[in-house]
Amino acid sequence: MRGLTEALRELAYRLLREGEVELFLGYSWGTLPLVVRPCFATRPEQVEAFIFNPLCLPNLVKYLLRFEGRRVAVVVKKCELPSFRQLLADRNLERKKIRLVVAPCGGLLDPAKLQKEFSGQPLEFIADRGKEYVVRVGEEEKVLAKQLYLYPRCFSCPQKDEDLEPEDIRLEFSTSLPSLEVDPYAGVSYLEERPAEERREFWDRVFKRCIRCYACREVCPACSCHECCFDPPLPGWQRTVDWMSKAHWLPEIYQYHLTRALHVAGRCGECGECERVCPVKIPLMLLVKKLAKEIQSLPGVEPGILASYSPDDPEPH
Amino acid sequence: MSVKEWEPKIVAFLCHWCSYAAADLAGVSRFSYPPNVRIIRVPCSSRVNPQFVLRAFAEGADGVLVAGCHLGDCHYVKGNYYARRRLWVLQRLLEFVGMEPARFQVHWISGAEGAKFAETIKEMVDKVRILGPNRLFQEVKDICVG
Amino acid sequence: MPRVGVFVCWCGSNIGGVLDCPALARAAATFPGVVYATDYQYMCSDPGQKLIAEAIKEHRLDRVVVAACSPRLHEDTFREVLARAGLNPYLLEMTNLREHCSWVHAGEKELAQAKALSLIRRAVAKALRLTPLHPGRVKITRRCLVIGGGIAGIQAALDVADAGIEVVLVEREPSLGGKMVLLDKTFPTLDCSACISTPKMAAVAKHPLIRLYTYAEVEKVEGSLGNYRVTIRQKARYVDHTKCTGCGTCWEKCPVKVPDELNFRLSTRPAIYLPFPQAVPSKPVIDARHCRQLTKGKCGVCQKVCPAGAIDYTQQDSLHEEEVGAIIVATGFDLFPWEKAYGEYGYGRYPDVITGLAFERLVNASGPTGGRIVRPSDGREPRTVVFVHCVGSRDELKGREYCSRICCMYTAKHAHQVKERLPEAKVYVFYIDIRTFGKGYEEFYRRVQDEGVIYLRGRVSKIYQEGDKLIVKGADTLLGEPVTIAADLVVLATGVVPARGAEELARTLGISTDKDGFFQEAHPKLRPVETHTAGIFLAGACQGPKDIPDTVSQASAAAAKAVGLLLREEIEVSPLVAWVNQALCTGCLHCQVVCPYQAIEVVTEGGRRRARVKEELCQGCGSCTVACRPGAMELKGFSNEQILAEVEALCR
Amino acid sequence: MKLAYYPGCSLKGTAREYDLSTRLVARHLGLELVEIPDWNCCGATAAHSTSHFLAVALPARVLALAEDMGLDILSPCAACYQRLRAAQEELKRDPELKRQVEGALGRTFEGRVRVFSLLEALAQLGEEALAAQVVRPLKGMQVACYYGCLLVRPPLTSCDDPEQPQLMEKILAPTKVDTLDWGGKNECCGASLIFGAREVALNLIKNILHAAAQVRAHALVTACPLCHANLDLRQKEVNRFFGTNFAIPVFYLSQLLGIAMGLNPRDLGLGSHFVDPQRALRMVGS
Amino acid sequence: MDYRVITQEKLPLFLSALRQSFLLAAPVEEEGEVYFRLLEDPSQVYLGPRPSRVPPKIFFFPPTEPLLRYRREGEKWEVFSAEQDPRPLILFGLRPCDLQSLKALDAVFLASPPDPYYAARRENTLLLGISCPEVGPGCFCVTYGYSPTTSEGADLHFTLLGKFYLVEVLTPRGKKLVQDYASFFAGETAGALEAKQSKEASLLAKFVAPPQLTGVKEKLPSLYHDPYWEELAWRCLGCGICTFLCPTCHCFDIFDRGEEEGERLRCWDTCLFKEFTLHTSGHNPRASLSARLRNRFYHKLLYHYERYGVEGCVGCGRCVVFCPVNIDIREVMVEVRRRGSSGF
Repeated sequence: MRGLTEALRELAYRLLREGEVELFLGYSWGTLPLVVRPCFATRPEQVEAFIFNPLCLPNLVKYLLRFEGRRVAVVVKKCELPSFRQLLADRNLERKKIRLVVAPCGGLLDPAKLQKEFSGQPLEFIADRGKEYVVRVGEEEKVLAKQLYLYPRCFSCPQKDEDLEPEDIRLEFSTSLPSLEVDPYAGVSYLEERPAEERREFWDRVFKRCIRCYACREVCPACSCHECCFDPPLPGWQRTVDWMSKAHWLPEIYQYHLTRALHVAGRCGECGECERVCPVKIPLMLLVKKLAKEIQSLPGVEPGILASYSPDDPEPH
Repeated sequence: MSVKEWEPKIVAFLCHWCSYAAADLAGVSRFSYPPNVRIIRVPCSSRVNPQFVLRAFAEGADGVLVAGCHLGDCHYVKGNYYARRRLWVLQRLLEFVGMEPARFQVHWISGAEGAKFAETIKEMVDKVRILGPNRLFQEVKDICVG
Repeated sequence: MPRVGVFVCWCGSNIGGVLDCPALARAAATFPGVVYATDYQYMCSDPGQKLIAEAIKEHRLDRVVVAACSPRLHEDTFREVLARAGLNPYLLEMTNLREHCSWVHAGEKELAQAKALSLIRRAVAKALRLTPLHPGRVKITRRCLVIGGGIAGIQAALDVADAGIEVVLVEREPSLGGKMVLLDKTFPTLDCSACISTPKMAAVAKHPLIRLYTYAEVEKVEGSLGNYRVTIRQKARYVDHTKCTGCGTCWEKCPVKVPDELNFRLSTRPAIYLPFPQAVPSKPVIDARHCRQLTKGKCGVCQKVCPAGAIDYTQQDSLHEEEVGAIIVATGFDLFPWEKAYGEYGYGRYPDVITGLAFERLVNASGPTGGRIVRPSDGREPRTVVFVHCVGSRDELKGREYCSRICCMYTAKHAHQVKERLPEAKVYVFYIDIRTFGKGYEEFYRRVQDEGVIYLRGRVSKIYQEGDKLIVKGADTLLGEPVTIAADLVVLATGVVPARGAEELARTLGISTDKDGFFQEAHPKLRPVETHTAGIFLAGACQGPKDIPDTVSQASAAAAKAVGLLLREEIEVSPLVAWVNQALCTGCLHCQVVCPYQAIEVVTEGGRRRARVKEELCQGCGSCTVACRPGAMELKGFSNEQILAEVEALCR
Repeated sequence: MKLAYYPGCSLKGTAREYDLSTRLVARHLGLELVEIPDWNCCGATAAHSTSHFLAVALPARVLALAEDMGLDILSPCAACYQRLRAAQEELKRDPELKRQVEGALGRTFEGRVRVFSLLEALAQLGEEALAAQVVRPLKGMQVACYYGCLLVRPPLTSCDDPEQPQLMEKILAPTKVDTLDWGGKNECCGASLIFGAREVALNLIKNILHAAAQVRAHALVTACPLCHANLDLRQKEVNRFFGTNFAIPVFYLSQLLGIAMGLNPRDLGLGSHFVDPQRALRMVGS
Repeated sequence: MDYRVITQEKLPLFLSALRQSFLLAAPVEEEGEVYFRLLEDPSQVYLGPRPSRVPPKIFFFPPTEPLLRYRREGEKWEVFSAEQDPRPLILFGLRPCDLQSLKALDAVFLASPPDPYYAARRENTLLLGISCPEVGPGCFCVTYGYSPTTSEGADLHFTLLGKFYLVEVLTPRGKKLVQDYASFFAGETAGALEAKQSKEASLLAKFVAPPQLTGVKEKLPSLYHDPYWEELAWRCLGCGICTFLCPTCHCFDIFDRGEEEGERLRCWDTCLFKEFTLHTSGHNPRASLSARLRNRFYHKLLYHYERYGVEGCVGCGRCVVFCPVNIDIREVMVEVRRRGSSGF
């Protein structure tokens, strides 16, 4: 890991110093234990903050929108490439100004699982050793089997980094993801098989928690509209009809989350950021995966389910 | 509102060229059907944004019907094909969150099918009446949100 | 706040017998924005209309709700009332109390009354959000482009030009004529094909309003309905047609001999050539691929012998721009490439297995054999001729699924021609079904059968050469027996496919093709000669297989459509079209993907890509509004705000 | 190249010469054949016409065995080839059937093994490799390549163009024989109709012999034991029945290739033909 | 001040008894996280180290508050006041920071003229505080001069000391409650006060370098145009987590739902959403995210104090812990102290 971090810093230093990019977008340690945060460097001397390790959870690609038109290098993991491509297509970004730095990732470490296992003890990440993580718990170094602490997203790791441009950079680091046979739709199937009444109760319960902070939308690379249809274009008293009222009641919350699921359906890169950022732990990926599962049966969904059809589509009832 | 007074409220989005004409024909032919349905005219079933359907439910509709031309007969060539896919996906989603399938229906009704229109409404009203008010989108306002 | 007037119609007892109209009007008067509400016996009658017009003035109404019958019936009527009263006609909203309420809920008056009120509330809610709309106007360039100089293109060009409108006709080959001019006779009348088509070709050439480009192709089309800018590539002919007199010295003296494609390589032609004697223009072109001067740099015979000095080996392709208001596409068809698909018929290895069109050349007096029916392999007259139907048609495995429509009849004609020229010859026809749908067609088929042509219902499974015979194996499904015929000549009724390059042209024009590659008509029944792109029309076999009468009818129909459009100074386009809220547009262009009318264009400002609606092309379906996630795409008259307001009003 | 060799029952019985010549030619061409241990019936004929399940399960076992060997299969017999390929396709298309078959076999398998006919295997070696082994060109010999049905039909399991197969012609090109263009290539040989409907079968055999005679074929070449049996064994019977006098020897493809490669005719099993091949071979000095 | 003790076993029984006469809300675990919920079963009360994700301000300042209902009859408008649940509410399990946050909210909503909706809810609610068992990673209450055991603001306050809770009776209402349910409590508190003090001391020892408040208010004005805010906003998602989860944030938007008949609603709003300060003209004085983010910190650290004389931040750490991109107000305070200059 150390070598990787160094290579990353050297790269960032070189790119910034030689003016190949104006901004290098990566990760640095946060202020809380096990927390890594996005980090931005515009000057070579800032690169010392950069790190890369299995705690680098955030998907940085959406930040590219903030720097549209500028030459930016961004650290990505393979699992984030689908969301990058979608963003590129949706917003017609200039690809040649974007330098992807593909970080070698052998699976992310889920801090929640770690905290649950060793609650109350100081935790520190030490290393990624192929099949294991090394973590300091209290005073003691522990070797942990990866598959037990893997971040949910990693169970469906694409492990591919195709369609890169020649200018993109692949960082090297020897690590490996344990091979895992996981049904990506297990959660969806489970819920599908419950009676409708139980499904309703489930969603009532989790949606009731929603505070409409829109973090799921703000972080989502597939939510790339200039103006969201839920953001009213006029001050409150001037409006008479909206897509949705501002009330924090269940009907609105259903409407918001179902609409968002429809809007990202077929376009979602399944980076899972919506679920990560949700402060009240709404299982948003269930909705996304449900639609992904349904869409799989549809022939040809380019460029999204709202703008495509096939004569062989199933009939609604 | 007590259960006795409750009458199903059904919003129907009908395409101008076929299904709205079918509703007209049902009228001309005096095919009666329950007065629980309220019609909104749209040029094509492809004009029906799934968000309109969600909005109708959130505003208190107990059922939503979308009807358009038969596949292949769309006045705008392939609009109903788009509608079919969009609304099929919406149905899957609504069922997933626990809505009864009968509350949101999609039918292809041509301008010559006045009887089919009346029949469709009758059946839908009957089914929704049995289901009762739409609870999914009309949960009581709870003090403990968040 | 808008000032809404609500007018409740009794429609005699149709509405008034079930609903309490005065009560509805009274209730409607309390709705927000409503400043006046009244009821009347017959709103659509003259006094009714007058009532509305006067109320508009008296109460300074700026939105009108008419609660009466179906807008499909009277929307136009009441829009005119608004216009007469000085109001924008699109500030009208109707609600349907008759068809959707009183007529269907007569048995439940109380509920019907409640529903009626709710329907009026909906209309008022929408009316409050109506905006004045103005039909767009587009000035028309009064010229027409016709692409393709076969019989469809010729007919269309002549019809349009005869209506006094200038025509630009572009033909890819060196001469007009297309496929029809290659034919010998036409079914079922058996008149000489050349005799009826060449005069039309000549008429095109000398028509003062037709500008003819032969040996040229449409390269680029810009603009839209009423105003297209077309770029035409004139391929180099190496002969200056302004000097050439068509004397023929050059092609007589040219030392090169190449197989003549027009005659299916049954004969040869020189490198500088006239495709056929009646060609229009009757001036030659040089085939650059075979000309010795152009390929090897030495020869120059034609230049030396040309009395007019018209030969110019340095000529280059040139580009020409033409402005037109409408386009008629008439690019015709090609034959199904059976040589690539049918191994059982020898993949084209047997010289005496030929296509129907090659047979036309064989039997044609101006063809390579002077009209003698002989075997291409040895020049002998065949004694047994087998015709095979549906080669490449009605064959989803090896060919196309569709019926090519012309083969049954031209095969019957060929069979007749064999019998006529070679009365002793045995003629067999293998068929699946005989389709003789046209005028005089069935009679012709009967006649051919009576002439002794043997029709066998079944397919041919194999053809192979044995000695100088072609062994044709098939089945007679009516007898349930295998059949083997030792034939001298086999003619395949090869199916029809879109002309080569049709897909590319479709892209150039921005029109769509069907699954088989034929150009897609706007509606299979009601708009068979229009495309989804306004101002572009279809004629002939480019839209689907057709015989000559159908082709000519469609060409005239397309011409009539084009003339109808072009005779107007300008056209009014419906204002109920989509528009893009530029602030919200992300430029994802999903709207462009779903638009069936190519009505969305891209504009780039300050590096940001956005969609824009070409109002003259938009038909107002609204599919794009849903494809647009940020809600930037709106439909005038059915806007998101209006529909959401209707939803809210109905759900209260 | 190394392949799992699946002879099937014919090559162990009536078509022994096909087995001998195939092995011998393969050896000389550097094609290593390893017989599949404990192979079983391919599921043709009896199984094929009585039990659909058995007709798939039997070849599936053979496929599974080869999978264990980690080798692709060479199946010279056309009937075996067709069964193996058909089973492969059916299992690919029908996961439920695959599940049932795996249940019957008591094992799972992936079904990734490829199955080659002798034609494909030889053609894959390439013209140069074949030419390198030809020491006795058969110039002047006119042969009609006869494919029959099982190698080329239905299109889904075909090893060549069903209507105009060319693989044998390509394989024989280095031997300099004159391969004829003729119409009988993929006609029906009558197959097992010979037992139930003798006259029909004899007529079909006659048609093929007739077509070959028409183009003055000195010999027929085949790659199917059943075709060979009908054309060779029944030729005398045809002559008796129809009063004809055909004497067209029928070679297995491997035999003719072997001769051109200078291999001992006895080792190639040339002694067991009913129509004497010697005349045809003498004509070209072999 | 009056003191009581209650044993760990009796606490659920006490809560059960309260449920007979009150609505009772307390933190419970739902899918592994802690939220305030109306209590069905007092054994579900969560007494562990984690604070509730959503602060208890929802009970006084709900995300959506119907203010009134209206209906038009002809030319006349009829207006009905919105109804609140009249049953008295007891909130159990408020942390010292939650209690402190009510000071900030009271300053806003109870200043003259008081907001009747908030006032009614406050009036109708009894506050039962509880000392924190642990110091969380985002906590910095000490910065604001109180501790994880501070009982200020509660009616009753509970501190777990071994097997029993020390109960501080802080108000007359608290006193009445203790008297009404006297059977659950014991009066013997010997050594309990000292035990609480030592507990407080041990908890205070666990704070590692909490941010200092000195100079922050003074230096902030000088940093208004500092590029720091721009760079901080690069990372900010612009979501509403920090504000909606903040126990002192109180911004709202009022709008009417329905034309002829409907209700007037007051809903949570957040300064981080771009339409927050959108003017009718279309002008937005805080059009950029950095301006909005800066406003949030100025409000928390300066404006609220300037206006009400009460701190706008209580150091609960929710915004620190739940920010998806780790924007940490403690770090901001440090940075302000480092960069800024006071007085100019």
